[in-house]
Amino acid sequence: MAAILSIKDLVVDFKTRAGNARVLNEISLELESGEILGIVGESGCGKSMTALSIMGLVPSPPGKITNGSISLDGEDLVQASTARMRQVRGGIISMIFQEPMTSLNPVFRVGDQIAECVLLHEDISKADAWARAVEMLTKVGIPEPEIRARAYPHELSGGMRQRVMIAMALSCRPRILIADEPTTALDVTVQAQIFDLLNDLQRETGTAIIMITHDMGAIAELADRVAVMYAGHIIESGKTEDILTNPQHPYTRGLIACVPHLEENPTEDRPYLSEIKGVVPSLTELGKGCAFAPRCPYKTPICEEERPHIEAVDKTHSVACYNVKYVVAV
Amino acid sequence: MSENTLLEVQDLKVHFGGKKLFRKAQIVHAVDGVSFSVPKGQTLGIVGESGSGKTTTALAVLRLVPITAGTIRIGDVEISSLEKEDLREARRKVQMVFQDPYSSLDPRRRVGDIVREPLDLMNIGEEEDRDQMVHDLFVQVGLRPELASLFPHQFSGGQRQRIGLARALATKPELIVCDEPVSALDVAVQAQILNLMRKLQEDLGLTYLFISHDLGVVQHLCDHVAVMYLGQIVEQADRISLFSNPQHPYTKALLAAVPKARPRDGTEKRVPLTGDPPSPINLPTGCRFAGRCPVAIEKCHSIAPALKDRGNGHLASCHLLD
Amino acid sequence: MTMTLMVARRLLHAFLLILAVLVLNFLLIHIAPGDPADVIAGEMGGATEEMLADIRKTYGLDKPVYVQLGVYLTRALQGDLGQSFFYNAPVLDLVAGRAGPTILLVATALLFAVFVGTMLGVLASHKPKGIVSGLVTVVSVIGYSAPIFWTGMMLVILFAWVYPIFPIANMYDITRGGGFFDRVVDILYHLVLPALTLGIVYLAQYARLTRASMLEILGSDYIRTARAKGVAEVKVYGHHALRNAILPVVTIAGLQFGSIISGAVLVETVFSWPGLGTLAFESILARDYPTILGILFFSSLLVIAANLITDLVYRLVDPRIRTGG
Amino acid sequence: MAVIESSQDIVQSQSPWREAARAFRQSWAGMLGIFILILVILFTFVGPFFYPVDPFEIIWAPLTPPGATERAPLGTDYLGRDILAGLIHGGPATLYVGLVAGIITITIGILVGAFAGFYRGMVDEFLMRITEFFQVLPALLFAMVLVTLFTPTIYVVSLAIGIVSWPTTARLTRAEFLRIRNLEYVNAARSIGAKNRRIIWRVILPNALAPLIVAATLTVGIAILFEAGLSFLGLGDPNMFSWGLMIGAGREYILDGWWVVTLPGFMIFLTVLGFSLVGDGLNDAFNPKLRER
Repeated sequence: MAAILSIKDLVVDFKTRAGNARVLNEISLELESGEILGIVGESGCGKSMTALSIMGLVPSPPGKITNGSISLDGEDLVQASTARMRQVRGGIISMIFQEPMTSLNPVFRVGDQIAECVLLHEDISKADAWARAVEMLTKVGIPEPEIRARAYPHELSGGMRQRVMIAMALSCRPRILIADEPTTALDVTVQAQIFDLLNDLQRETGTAIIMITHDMGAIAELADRVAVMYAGHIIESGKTEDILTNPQHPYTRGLIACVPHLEENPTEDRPYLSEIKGVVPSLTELGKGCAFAPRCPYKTPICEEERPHIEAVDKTHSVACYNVKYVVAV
Repeated sequence: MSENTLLEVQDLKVHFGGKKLFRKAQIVHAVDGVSFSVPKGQTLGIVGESGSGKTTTALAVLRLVPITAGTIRIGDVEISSLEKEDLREARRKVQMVFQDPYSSLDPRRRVGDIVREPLDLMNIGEEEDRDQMVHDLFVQVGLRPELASLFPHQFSGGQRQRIGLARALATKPELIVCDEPVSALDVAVQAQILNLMRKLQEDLGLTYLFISHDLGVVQHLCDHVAVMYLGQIVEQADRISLFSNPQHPYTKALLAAVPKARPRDGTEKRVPLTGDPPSPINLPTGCRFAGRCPVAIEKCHSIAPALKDRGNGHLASCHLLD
Repeated sequence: MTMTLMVARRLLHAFLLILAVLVLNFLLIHIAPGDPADVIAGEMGGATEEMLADIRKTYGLDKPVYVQLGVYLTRALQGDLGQSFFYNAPVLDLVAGRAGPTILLVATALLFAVFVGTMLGVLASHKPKGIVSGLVTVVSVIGYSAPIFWTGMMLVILFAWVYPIFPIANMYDITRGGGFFDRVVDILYHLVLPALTLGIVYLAQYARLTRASMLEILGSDYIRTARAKGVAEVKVYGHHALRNAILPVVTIAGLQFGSIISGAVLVETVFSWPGLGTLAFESILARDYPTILGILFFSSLLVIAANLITDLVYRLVDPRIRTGG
Repeated sequence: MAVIESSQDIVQSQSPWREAARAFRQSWAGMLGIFILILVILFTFVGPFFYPVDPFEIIWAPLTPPGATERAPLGTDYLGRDILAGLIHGGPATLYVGLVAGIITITIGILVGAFAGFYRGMVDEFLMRITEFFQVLPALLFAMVLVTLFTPTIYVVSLAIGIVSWPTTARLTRAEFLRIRNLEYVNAARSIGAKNRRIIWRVILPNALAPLIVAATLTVGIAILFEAGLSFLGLGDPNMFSWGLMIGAGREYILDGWWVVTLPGFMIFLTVLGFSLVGDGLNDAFNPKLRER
């Protein structure tokens, strides 16, 4: 399959009072049509900024794309005009966000908010756009869609609002959907509903999804492939299966091991959780070496001297670490 | 009440709202008849989704919200009937760690003063020893004591939670109520705090009442688990029994809904719960879960099931188990 | 909650407030040093003993205080706000005759301030460090700091000497004839300076408020959503953000209505605008207490009415209130 | 914002108040405001030593324009009194009214707002009804009535302004208390044994103080405007020489001599401007987020 979206050497800088923060540092990613790509990392790792860069919504100032390209079917979105980007946003690439409670405009009816999206991208009458809104609400599993379309956001629960967001995002049949922590703010049973919905819709429409999350569980639920980010770098990427069962980068291993995962048959034996020592470094104070080196239990002198490049360990799996073999051996 | 029970809560009810001028009363049944006990030195986890009343239960144990009915006993003190000065004194035995590391510390106070304040207010130790006590508390929670003169905004989320722990430990409490203490933290930091809490429990023989929505964390940390739904406990058991042999349909659905961090193998098709929990203002008659329950029968909609022992102290409230 | 019930509750509330204002008036008459009858008659009225006796009888001043209060409230609610001995007319007639110009002035100034202020605020929020933004900040600080009558006088000097293009006093030119239409135009012509003086203070404040709330809203999640679905910037500002940014302006405008009336008193005095303000000024010079108290009562009514309207407007623009009850 | 690493770096403590003070010193509005206020204070308090002219004394022909005679550099009023002397001597009374009325406003406002916001329920309901009632009365008219019914001394004027102005502060305080009392550190304070009194004054109030300090600064300015308004209507204290009194007396002669009203008005404007700018600067200093926009 061909990549519909390909990011090459993307660099995003933010000017802050403490100095220049390189929020994204030579990110390269490929998204194939119809797949679900997960991007995982802790807060501040740059995963949301990757999404905003694709959408052309990097807050500027203080942010700026200083290098690299984002090509959508060969068209570089970094160079695209504002008018073209407006067509792309919502029409070809759409996005849903973490906070369904605040992501919908409180003073407009949800049906109008969906219909607006349709009207922006298609030559269609207002009545037809409204009909599409109701149809989309049905599709995302909202009961009594005709009535709910006339509701205001505050009259809906968090799960409902996230469904509305999904309905809006998919209303113009986009080719790519970016979901930025779509379930983090939701209760676990509602979260499961949203996962199932996204899975079903993806299968039905073939929309490629970029799923941004901090939760390896969410990755396991949805993603075909994963990229792990740390301090503005992609430090590992590969098939979900490989990353979960055979993580190579010390950070990825730590990220998986430090979370107490729910087991179906727990035993009396409860070891302490393994920890990643220290804290995420400030982006304004990154040294020239590997960003993870100060916290890495396996670091060698070269780790602090020169940043490792991401390299393939097999056909689908790449890692940015000098000590891959050593880590695997341990 | 058995010898080694530290906290015993019986038929606790917390209802909010009520009379207002020119307005109809709307009563929120946040906690509606909850009973549990926690043995000394152990951890009881309360899990539930938003609106389940788990946080209100936690606050009620410290009498930080007004109690509508029920008794709360800590050791041999019935804290639910105390008022004013007696209540203030009794709070020494039970402390709380809060959810939000950013709003749980007074931003205008130095962290050393924050940790010292309970010593001063509760009159613990001699005045001249208190600086040393603060120093020791900092060491105990893994912070450099020389940071005591800084202000909360100068610390990261994990460090703030450590300060919150130090403040809670200052009065040498027997019980610590933890309200989602790690849910606002990044996963790597979360592990550090969970490990610290376990270590403190081992060293000091603390008893925890641990409120969380994260079943993985609860399974890792707690000895006993109570599952709450709309103000009531629907299932309660020891850790192994609850997770390996859940009884209540809600618990089953909850466990099935948790994403597992391992590759999908296609075999697990969960029965998803539809809809959201109903509001605690207009409660359904009968079983509160009936509206979303995949296996509900007619009876469930009219008669509320009782929380009964289903063997070996594993409690669950469901007609289908009777 | 049904709309009728809500309206009924608001009306009851307003009625209680009206009663409270009347009670306050009653208290003021009695707390003031001297004989209440003298106060009611007005010091400068040169009240005769006969008149005072008459007043004592009408207001039951020889009876216990609660009876007096009862009499006072009953009379007031029937529209009897007393008699002005200075003007030799019922206070109600005096007040009613002067209310129109004041309402015209205040409403014009308020609408002008809200519309132009909001527009400037939106423009300023587009470039938070731009010229408009700086201008809004400077003008609002100046407008906020200058005594309103002084601003008015500066305009008088400007338009009486430097560019004598606008009339600087009165509401219309009595020497001018013409039909109804000419009279309306003449009134509007006379309205320009007073309304500008009164409006400019609030205009600057609303511009600043709009700017601040626009900036906050532009950073919100739902604006990001709007941009993510491809809404053009013009519409992001003018439609998605403005609808929300207007809410605090409506709130503040409602709360400030009392202060606008206060401002109107001064502006009317400067421009000899024949409204309640000039009436208040004249009756204070004459120590005509019944009239002053009548004006205080009536302008409180205006504020209560304005608050009711604000409430309804707010319900229209914010769906969260509408259904939230 | 510096986050402390586990390493041995030494970190300076950053007190929020001191941070705000630093931010204030960097705000041009705040510093300009301070500068203006210092000028005004020097002018009215040190001025008399350099320009000892009695503002009540008639020294020259009435309505002499500025610059026409050396005896009255800024001209004379309708009685022939020296305007410059008036400007110098009119300051203390105006500032006094502003400060006293400001203090009354803030005190009532904070007390009412704090109790309403902290205790909520019936206390809140009751106090807010009263506040609402006072907001319904047009402040200037109410103050006019009070001053007319009683004698217009400087004390009555200050008190009247205070009585009509407090509701805004009360609402602001209440809103802050309602917000802060839900924060977890308030519960934390209670659980470590703090009493209500301590929670109100030592925990919540310090955290509510930033917007209240801004409001207090602006309130002094508003009170001065208020006093000017009353004086303009002839309701100032006739025995205290104030800028407002000059305006009130000169109002009739505005077209005969622009300086009679313009100059004292300008002094009032300058003083209030000083307070407004300081308020602005404080606001910026307390809200670093707004500053970065």
